[in-house]
Amino acid sequence: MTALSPEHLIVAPILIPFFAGALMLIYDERQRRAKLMLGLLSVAATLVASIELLVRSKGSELTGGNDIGFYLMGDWAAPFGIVLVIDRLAAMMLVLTSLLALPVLTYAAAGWHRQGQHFHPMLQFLLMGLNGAFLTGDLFNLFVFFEVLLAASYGLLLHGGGQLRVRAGLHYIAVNLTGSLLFLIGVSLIYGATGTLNMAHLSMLMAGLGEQERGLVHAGAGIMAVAFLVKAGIWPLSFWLSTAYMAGAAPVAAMFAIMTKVGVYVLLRLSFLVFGVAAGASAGYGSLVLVGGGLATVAYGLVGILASQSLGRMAAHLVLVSSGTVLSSAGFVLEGAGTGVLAGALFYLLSSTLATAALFLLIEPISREEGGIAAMLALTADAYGLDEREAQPEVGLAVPGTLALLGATFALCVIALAGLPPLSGFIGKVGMLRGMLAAELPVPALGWAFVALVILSGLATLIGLVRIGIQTFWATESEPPRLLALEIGPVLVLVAMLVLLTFKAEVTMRYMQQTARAVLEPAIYSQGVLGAPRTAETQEADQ
Amino acid sequence: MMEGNLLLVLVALPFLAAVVASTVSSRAHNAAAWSSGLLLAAGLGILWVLRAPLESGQVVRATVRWVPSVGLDLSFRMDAFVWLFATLVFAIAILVLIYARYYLAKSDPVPRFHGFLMLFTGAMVGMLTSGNILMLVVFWELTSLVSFLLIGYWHQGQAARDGARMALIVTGIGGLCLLLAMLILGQIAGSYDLDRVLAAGDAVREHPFYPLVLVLFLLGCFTKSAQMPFHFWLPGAMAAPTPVSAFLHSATMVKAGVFLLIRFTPVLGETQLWFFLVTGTGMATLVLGSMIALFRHDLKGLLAYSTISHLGLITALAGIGSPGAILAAIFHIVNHAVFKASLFMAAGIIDHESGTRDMRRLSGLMRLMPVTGSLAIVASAAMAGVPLLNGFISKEMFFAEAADWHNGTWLDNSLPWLATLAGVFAVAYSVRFITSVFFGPPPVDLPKTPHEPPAWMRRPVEFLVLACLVIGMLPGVTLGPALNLAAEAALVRDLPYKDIAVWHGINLPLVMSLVALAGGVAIMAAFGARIAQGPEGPPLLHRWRAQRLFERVLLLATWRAPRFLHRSFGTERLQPQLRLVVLLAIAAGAAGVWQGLSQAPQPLGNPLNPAFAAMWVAGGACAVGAAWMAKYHRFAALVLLGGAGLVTCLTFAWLSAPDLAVTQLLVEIVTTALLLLGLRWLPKRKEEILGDRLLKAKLRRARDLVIAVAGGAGLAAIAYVILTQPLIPNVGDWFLRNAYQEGGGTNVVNVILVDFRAFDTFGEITVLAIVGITVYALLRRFRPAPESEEPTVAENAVEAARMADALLVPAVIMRWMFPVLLTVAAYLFVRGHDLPGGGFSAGVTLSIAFLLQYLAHDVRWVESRLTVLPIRWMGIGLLIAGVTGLGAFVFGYPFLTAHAQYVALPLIGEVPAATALIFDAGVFALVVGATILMLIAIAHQSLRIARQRERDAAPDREAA
Amino acid sequence: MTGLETLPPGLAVAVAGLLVLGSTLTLLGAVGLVRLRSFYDRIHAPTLGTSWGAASILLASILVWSWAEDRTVAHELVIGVFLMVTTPVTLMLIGRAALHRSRSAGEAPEDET
Amino acid sequence: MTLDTALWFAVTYAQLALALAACLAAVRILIGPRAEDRVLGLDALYVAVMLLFIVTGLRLGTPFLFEAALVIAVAGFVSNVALAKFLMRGEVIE
Amino acid sequence: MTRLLPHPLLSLGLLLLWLVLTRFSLGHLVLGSVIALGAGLVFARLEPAVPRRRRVWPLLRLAGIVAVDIVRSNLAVAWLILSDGRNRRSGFVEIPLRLQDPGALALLALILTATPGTAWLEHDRATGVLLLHVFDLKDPEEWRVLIRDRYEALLLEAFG
Amino acid sequence: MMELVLSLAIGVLAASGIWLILRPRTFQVIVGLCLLSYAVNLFIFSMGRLTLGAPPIMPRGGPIDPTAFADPVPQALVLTAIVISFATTALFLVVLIASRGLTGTDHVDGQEREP
Ligand code: NA
Ligand code: NA
Repeated sequence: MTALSPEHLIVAPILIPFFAGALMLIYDERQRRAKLMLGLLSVAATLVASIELLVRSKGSELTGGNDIGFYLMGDWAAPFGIVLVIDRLAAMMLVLTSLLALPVLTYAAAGWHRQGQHFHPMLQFLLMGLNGAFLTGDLFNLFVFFEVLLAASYGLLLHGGGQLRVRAGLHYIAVNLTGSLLFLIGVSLIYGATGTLNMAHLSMLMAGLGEQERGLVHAGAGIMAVAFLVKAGIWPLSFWLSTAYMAGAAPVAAMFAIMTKVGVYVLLRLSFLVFGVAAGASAGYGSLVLVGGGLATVAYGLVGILASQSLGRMAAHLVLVSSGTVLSSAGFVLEGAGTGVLAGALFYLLSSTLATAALFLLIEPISREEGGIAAMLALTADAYGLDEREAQPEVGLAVPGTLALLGATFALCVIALAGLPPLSGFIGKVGMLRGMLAAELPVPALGWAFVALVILSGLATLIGLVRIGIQTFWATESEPPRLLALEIGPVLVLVAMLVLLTFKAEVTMRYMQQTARAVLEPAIYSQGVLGAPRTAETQEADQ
Repeated sequence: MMEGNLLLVLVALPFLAAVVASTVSSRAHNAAAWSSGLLLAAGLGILWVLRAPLESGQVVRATVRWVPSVGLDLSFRMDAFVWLFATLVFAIAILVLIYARYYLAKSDPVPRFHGFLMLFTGAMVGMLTSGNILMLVVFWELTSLVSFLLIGYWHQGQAARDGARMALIVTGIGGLCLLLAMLILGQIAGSYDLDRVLAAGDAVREHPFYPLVLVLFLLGCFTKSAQMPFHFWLPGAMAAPTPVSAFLHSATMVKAGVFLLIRFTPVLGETQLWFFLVTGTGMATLVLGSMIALFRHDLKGLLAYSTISHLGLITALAGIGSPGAILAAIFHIVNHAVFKASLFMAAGIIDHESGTRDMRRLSGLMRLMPVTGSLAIVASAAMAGVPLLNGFISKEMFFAEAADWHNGTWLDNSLPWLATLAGVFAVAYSVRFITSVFFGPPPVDLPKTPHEPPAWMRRPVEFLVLACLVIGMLPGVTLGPALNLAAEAALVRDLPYKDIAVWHGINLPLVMSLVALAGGVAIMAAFGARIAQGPEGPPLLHRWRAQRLFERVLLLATWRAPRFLHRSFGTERLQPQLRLVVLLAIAAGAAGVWQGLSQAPQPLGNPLNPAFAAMWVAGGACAVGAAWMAKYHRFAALVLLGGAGLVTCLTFAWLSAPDLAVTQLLVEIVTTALLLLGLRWLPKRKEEILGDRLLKAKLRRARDLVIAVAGGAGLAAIAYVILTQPLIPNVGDWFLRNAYQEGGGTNVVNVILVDFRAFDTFGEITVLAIVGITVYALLRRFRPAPESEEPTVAENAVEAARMADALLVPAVIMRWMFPVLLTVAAYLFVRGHDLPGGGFSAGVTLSIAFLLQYLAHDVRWVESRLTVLPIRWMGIGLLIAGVTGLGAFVFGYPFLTAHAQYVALPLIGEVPAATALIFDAGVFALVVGATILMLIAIAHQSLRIARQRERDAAPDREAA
Repeated sequence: MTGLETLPPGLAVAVAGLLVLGSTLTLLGAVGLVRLRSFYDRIHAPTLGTSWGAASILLASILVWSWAEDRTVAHELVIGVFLMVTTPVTLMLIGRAALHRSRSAGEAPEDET
Repeated sequence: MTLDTALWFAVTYAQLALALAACLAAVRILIGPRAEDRVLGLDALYVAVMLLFIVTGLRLGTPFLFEAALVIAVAGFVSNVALAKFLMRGEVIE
Repeated sequence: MTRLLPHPLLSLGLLLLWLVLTRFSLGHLVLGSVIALGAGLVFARLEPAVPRRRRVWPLLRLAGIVAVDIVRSNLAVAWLILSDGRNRRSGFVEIPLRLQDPGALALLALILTATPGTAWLEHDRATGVLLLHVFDLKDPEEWRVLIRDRYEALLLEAFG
Repeated sequence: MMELVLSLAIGVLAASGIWLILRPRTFQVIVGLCLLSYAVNLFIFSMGRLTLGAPPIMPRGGPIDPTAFADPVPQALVLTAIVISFATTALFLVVLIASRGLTGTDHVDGQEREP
C-alpha cells in the first residue's frame, strides 16, 4: 500500500463520521430515528473501511515502508503539511473503535439516546476524533483531534444531565482542560526546539539534536506526556476517571472504554517514534515513568476494584488496570523487554477494551430495579419539563430467561476481564507474562512486580466481580429484570467478539507480534512518511 | 494417528454432553441423564480401546493448534497414569449421574446441573490429558470455575454462596500461582510441552528460580487438594448437592492437586526442599484432618475432613517420591475415590431420607435402612483401613513407605509415628460414623422418617462397595498391572514390577495397622459420648477455625485494606487532582530542561521598549489582581481578566502577529459576555466563606502559591531559553516561501489555516460545533439554584418602570452598529487570505453584532425580528467545509487539496478565487452558529426562569 | 522605523506634534481617571482620550500612511468615527448603573465621593 | 537633533504616554472602588490599547495593526456594554 | 426601491465605509454595494419603520459646532485635571428636552457624552427631562440654555 | 530585553492562572483557565521567537527572504488554540453553572469542604 495515488480510504474513518455528524445537525432534534439510522450507517461504513485498512496494512512481512499507508492532507509534502499514517497499530485501533461503536450505538437506541439532546452527532464526532487521533502523523493535529474527541466526550458524559453527571463532568472537564493546556505547551516547546511538528520528522531529528535542544524536547515531551497520562488514567492522575465513567450513561461509559486507550496509544506511538532505538541519547527516555506509573496504576486499580461497592466503579477501575498494564508493558518494551511483551499487551488491550465495554453495557440492565429506562425517561421529563416527549420505547421485547442470559454474559465478562482461561484475556496475559519472563531487564525486580501485579489484578477482578455477581444473581430473589433485546443484543455481540478473539487468537496474536515489531522499528514509519510523494508530483511524472 | 483422534474425541465427549444437557428442557431429567451417561460410556469405550497401546508403554498424543505463537496449543497426551485417572473420572461420573437422577428434586433445574457436571468432567479430563502445561492450567482453572457454579447450585442458601465463593477464591489463587509456576517452568525448560518439561528435571532443579517455581507450584496443588492450611474451603463446599461432593470433592477434583504432584515429581521432586514441603504438609494435613474429622457432627463434614486427611496421605507419599511411594499414592487415589464416593452417596441417601446430616440426631438407622447401612459400613471399614478392603492395602503400603524409606531427616524419622497416629484417628472417626448413625436407639424427632431409597439410587453405592471388596481382596489381579504401568508413566522411567498383595506376613506396617485399629476403637470407647456432646471441632482447636481466620483475612485483604489504601492513595476532590497535574508537569519540564540549562542563554535579543514593559506592568497587575479577586469580587476579576487579555492582544500585534491580535480581541469580547451571562447564576458572595481564615486554609494557600510561582517561573524560564536561541527554520520558512505561489494568499497564517494545515482548522471547527451542541443540550436540562431564581434588579417592580427608559437611547446606537459590524465582518472575511482576518474573525464579529442586539433589547424583541437557527448554521458550515475538502477527490487529489487562482473579470480586474475561500466560508458559518448558540442558550435561561415564575405565580393570582 | 525616517520635514513636525498632543491628552484623561475623587467626575476623564486624543493620533497615522503609500489612506477615519459613536454607549450605561445603585443604596448621588 | 530623531522621540513619547495611560487605567480597575469604576477603567484601557496599536504600527512601519484597532473601535465597546448592563440590570441578556 | 433599499442613507454610508476600508477598485465597488445593500436589508428587519426624510444641512452644521466644542472642552477638562481644580464644582443638571425622536436623542447623547465635561446619565421619556452630569458646573441654567439652543435646536431642525 | 519582558509576562499569567485553578470556587477555576490559556498562547507564540514589525504577510511575487518575517507556524497554532480554548471555556462555564444549579454551591466538588 503506497501513496501513489491518494488512497482516500485512509481518510474515510475520519470523514464518514464527520459528515454523518454534520448532517445530523441539519436534522431536527425530534428526528431521532433518522439520526439513528444515519449513525448506524456511518458506523458500519467506518467499520468496513477500517477492516479494509487493517487487511491491507497487515502485509505478510515487514518490507520497508510498504506496509505503511500515507495520506498527504491537502497534498502537501510531509514535514510541512499534515499527513495521515496508517500502519498496523493504527488500523487495529480503528477497527477496535468501530467494533465498539456499533453495539454501543445499538444499545443507545434502546432509550439512552432519548435522555438528552444531540446524542447522535456527539457520538459521531467522538468517533471522528478517535479515528483522527489514531491516524494523524502530526503532533499539533493530534492535539486538535484530541480536542475533538474530548469535546465530544464532555458532551457525551453530560448526556442525560443530573447532579452526578454534572459534578463528574466538572472534574473531568477541569482536569482535561488543564491537560490540554499542557499538551499545547509540550507541542509548541517541541516545535520551538526542533522546528517541526511532524512526528516522523521529529523521530529523524532526534539522534542529531544538540544538548540544549534535546533537553527542551525532553521537557516538551514530558509536559505533553502528562496530558496523555491524564487521559490514559495513570496513577496519580486518574482520580477523575472512576467518577466520570460511573456517572456516564451506560453506552457512553462503554464507549469510554476506548478513551483511555487513546492516551495509551499515543504514548506508545510517540515513545517508540521519538524515544525509540534510533533516538540516540534520548533512547528510552521516560520509560521508567511508564513502567513505574503503569505498575502503580495497576496496583491502584486493583485496590480500587476490591474497594468498590458498585459495579460501575469497579468497571472504571478495571479500565485503570487495563490501561496501567499496557502502559507499563510499553515502558518495559522501551527498556528492552522485547516484542513479545508488547504483542501480548496489545492483544490484552483489545480484549480488555471489549470486555469492559460489555461490562459497562451490562451494568444498567443488571442493576435495574423496576421500570428501567421508561420510568427514568418519565421522571426526567417531569422534573425538567422536557418539552418533546416521545412515545415510550417501541423496541421493548422482553427476553425469556433474562437472568440466566444476563448471568452467563456477566460470567463471560468476568472470565475475560480477570484473564481467566480460556477467554482472550488469558491469552493476552500469557503473552505478556511469557515475554516478561523471557526478558532481560535492567531492573529485574520491576519485571517481577509486573508479573505479580498482573496476576494479582486478575485475582482482584475475580474476587470483586464474583462478590458483586453473587449479590446480583444469587442473593436477590426479586423478579428477573425486564430486558430489551436492543440492550442485551449489543452485549452479546461484544461477548461474541471476545469468543471470536479467543478462537482466532493465533491470527490476532501474530498480527500483534508484527505490529510490535513494526512499532519497534521507527525508521519504517519515519522514512516512509518523509518519502511519501505528492499526488501532484506523481501525476506530473506520469505525464 | 487413530489413537490421537480418539484421544481428542475422548476430551470432547464431556463437553459435547454438556452442550446437549444444557439445551434440554428443564424438566427432562431422564433425557439429560441418558444423553450424558451414554456419551460418558462412549468415553469409557474409547479408554478401553486406548488401553492396548498404553500397555506397550506408548504415549498417545494429539495436538490442535490454538495460539502457538505464545506457546498455547491444545495438545493432549495420554499415558498409563493419565489413563487410570481418566477411567476413574469417567466411571465415577457415570455412577454420579445415576445417583443424581434420583437425588435431585423434580423442581431442580436439571439442564444447569448436568451441563455443569459434564463441563466439569470435560475440564477434568482435559486437565489430565493436557500435553501443554499452560493448557493444563487452562483446564485446571476451568475445574475451579465449574466447581464454583456447582457448589452454588442451590444459591438461595447463604452457605452455598459462601462456600462457592471461598472455594473459588482459594482455588483461584492457587490456580494463578500455578499459572505463574508453569510460565517460569516453561521458560526454564524452553517449552511448554509437557514431554519436554518432564525431560528438563535437572535443569529445573539447578535453576536459581527452582524454589520459587516449587513454592508457586505447590500453592496451586495444595489449594486444590485442600492441604493445610488451605483446607477449609472443602468443608464449606459441602453445601453443594451430594452428587457434586461425591464427584468433585472426594473422587476427582481434589485429586487434581495430588495428580499434579505425582506428574511433576520427575521435574520438581527428589530434592530435600520438595520432601520437606510436600511430605511435611501432607503429614500435617493427614494428622490434623483425621483428628478434626473425629469431632465433626455433620456427616458430610466428617467425610470432608476425612477426605482432607486422605489427601494429606497421598501428598505425603508424593513427597517421598520413591517408586513404591508413587505406586502407593496412585493406588490410594483410586481406593479413596472408590470408598469415599460411595460414602458420600450413602451420606446423601441418609440426608435425603431422614432430612438431617447431624450425627447427634441420627441413630439406629440400620433397622430402617439395612441395605444402605451395610453398604456404608463396608465403605467406612475400607476408609478405616480394615483388612480385606481396598483402603487397607494402600494404607499398608503407606505405612511401609513411612517406615522403610529413609533420608535421615527428622521429618523422615517421625513419619511412622505420625502415620500411626493418623491411622488411630481414621479408625476412630470411621467407628464414630458407623456407631452413631446406624446403631443405638431408634431415631427420634427426625424431619422425615427414613426408609430405603429407590433401588437405582443405591446401585452406584453397591457397585462401589463391591469394588472396595474386589480390589481389597484381589489387588494384584484387578489393579496391579495398571498401577505398575501408571507409576512407570508417572516417573517416566522403567521400574521393576511391584506385586501388590494382601498379605505380606507379620511386619511393621501390619503392626502399625493393628495399633491404629485398636487405638481408634479404644478412643471411641473412651471418649465417644463426650465427642458427641462436645463442640464441633477438636478441643481447644475448635475455637480456632481456619475458615473463620480465612474469612477475616479475606475481609481485611479484599475489603478493609483496599478501602483504606484506595482512600489513602486516591481522592475524589478536584483540587488535589489539579495540583498533581500541575506538579507533575512542572517536574516533567524540570527533568527535561535540567540538561538543557547547561548552556547559558545567549545574550541575543531586541532592545527593550519601555512602553512594552509598562504595558506588561499593567497586564501583570491585571492578571495578579484577577487571581486575587476571583473569590470575593467576581465582577472585578472579570474586568481584570479583560485587562490582561487586552495586553495580550497588544503583545501579539506588537510582535508581528496581527491575526492573533484581532482574533484574541474578538474572542475576548465574546468570552466576557459569556462569563457575565454565567455570573448571574453564581451564589452571591456577601460574607466570608467559613474557615477561610483558619491556619490550615492559609497553609493550603501558601502551598498553592509556591506551586503557582514555580509553575510560572518554569514556563517563563523555558520561554526565555527558547526566545534567546536562534530560530530553527525547518518548516516555517517553507510556508513563507510557498504561501503565495502555492497557497495563493499573502497572509501566510491564513494560508496555513485554510490550506497548508486546513485539516487542523477542520478539526477545530468540529470542536466548536461539538461544544455548541453540548452547551445547548446541557442547558436544556438546566435547573438553577433556588436563590438564583429571585428576580433580578430589572424585574424588581419598583425599579422596572424607571429602568424601562434606561436603555432606550443607547439601544438606538447599538442598533446602528449592527449593519456596521456586518460590514466589518464581511471586510474581515474577504481580506482574510491576504491580510489579517479570515473566516473565524468574521464569524465572531457577526456573532458580536447579534450579541449587541440582544444586549440592546430583550430576547423576545430580537428573536421576533432576526431568526437565527444556530444549529443549522453549524451543520451547514461543517458541510461546506467538508464538501470543499471533498471537492479535491474529483480531480484525484487528497482531501482538502486547495485550488487557488486569480480570475480576471472584465472591468473589475483580478479577483482571488481560491477554494480555500469556500472552506473559510464554512468556517465562518460554523463560527457564527456556534457562538450565537452558546450565547443564546445561556441567555435563554433567564427567560425560562421568568416564564417559570409567571407560571408559578398565575395560580396564586387566581386564588386571590 | 521603515516609513518614518523618510517623511518630509513639514509632515514630520505635524505628525510629531499630533502624536505628542494626542498621547498627552489620553494620558491626562487617565491621570484624571485615577486622581478625581468622585465617580461622576471620573466618568468625564476618559473622553479626553476618545475624543481629541484619538483624533490627533489617527490624524497622524493618516498623514504618515498616506505619504508612505502615496495615496489617501483614510481608513483611520473609520476608527475615529466609530470610537466616537461607541464609547458613549458604555459611558451612558455605566453612569446610569451608578445612578441606580446609588439610589437603591439610599444615598443621593451628589453625596458620593 | 534632527527631525528624524524628533519624530522618533515623539513616537516613543506617545507610546510611553499611552502605556502609562494604560497603567493608570489598570490602577483604576484594581482599586475600584465601585464596579462602575472598574468598567470605566477597562474602557479607558481599551482606548489606550487601541491608540497604541496605531502608534506602534507607525513606529514599526507596519500597516497590519489597523484591523486590530478597527476591531476595538467597532466591537470593543460590546464587552463594556455587557459589563455595564450587568451592573445596571443584574443580567446581561433578558 | 424602498423594498430593496429600505435605508438608502445607511447603505450609502456602508458602501462608503467599505470603500474607505479597502482600496478603491471596481470590484470593491460592486462587492461593497452588494454588502451595503444586504446589511441595509438586514437592518430593515431590526428597524422596519422607514425614517422620515431628514435635513442634512443642519446636521453638518451641528457636526462643525460639535467638533469645535470638543476641542474646547478637551483643553478645558485637561487643564482642570492638571490644575487639580480646587474651586471646580461638579454636579447634576436636569434639562427638559423637546426632542422625541429616538435617533435624535441618540445623536444628542453622543454629542454630550463625547464632549469632555458632560455626561449623559438618564433621560425620562415621559417627562422629557434629561439628567446630565457636568464636570465644571458654575450655573445650571447656562447649561440648559446652551443645550437647548446650541444642539437641540439644530437637531429639531434636522429631524423635524 | 523584550524577550525578558515577554517571558516574565508569560510567567505572571501562568502563575496567576495556576494559583486560580487550584482554588476551590468554580469561578476561580474558570478565570484561572482563561489566564492560563493567555499564558499558553503567548508561550506558543514565543516559540517562533520574537520579531518586531514583520508579520508573515508576503509581498506579491518577487523573491522572498523568509528570515525577514516572523515564523507563521506558531501563529497558526495559537489561532487554533484560541478558538479551542474559547470553546472549552464556554463549555466549562455552562457546566459550572449547571453544577451550581444542581448542587446549590459553587464549590468545585459540588459540596462545601468542612473547615
Ligand atoms: Na448418633
Ligand atoms: Na462627555
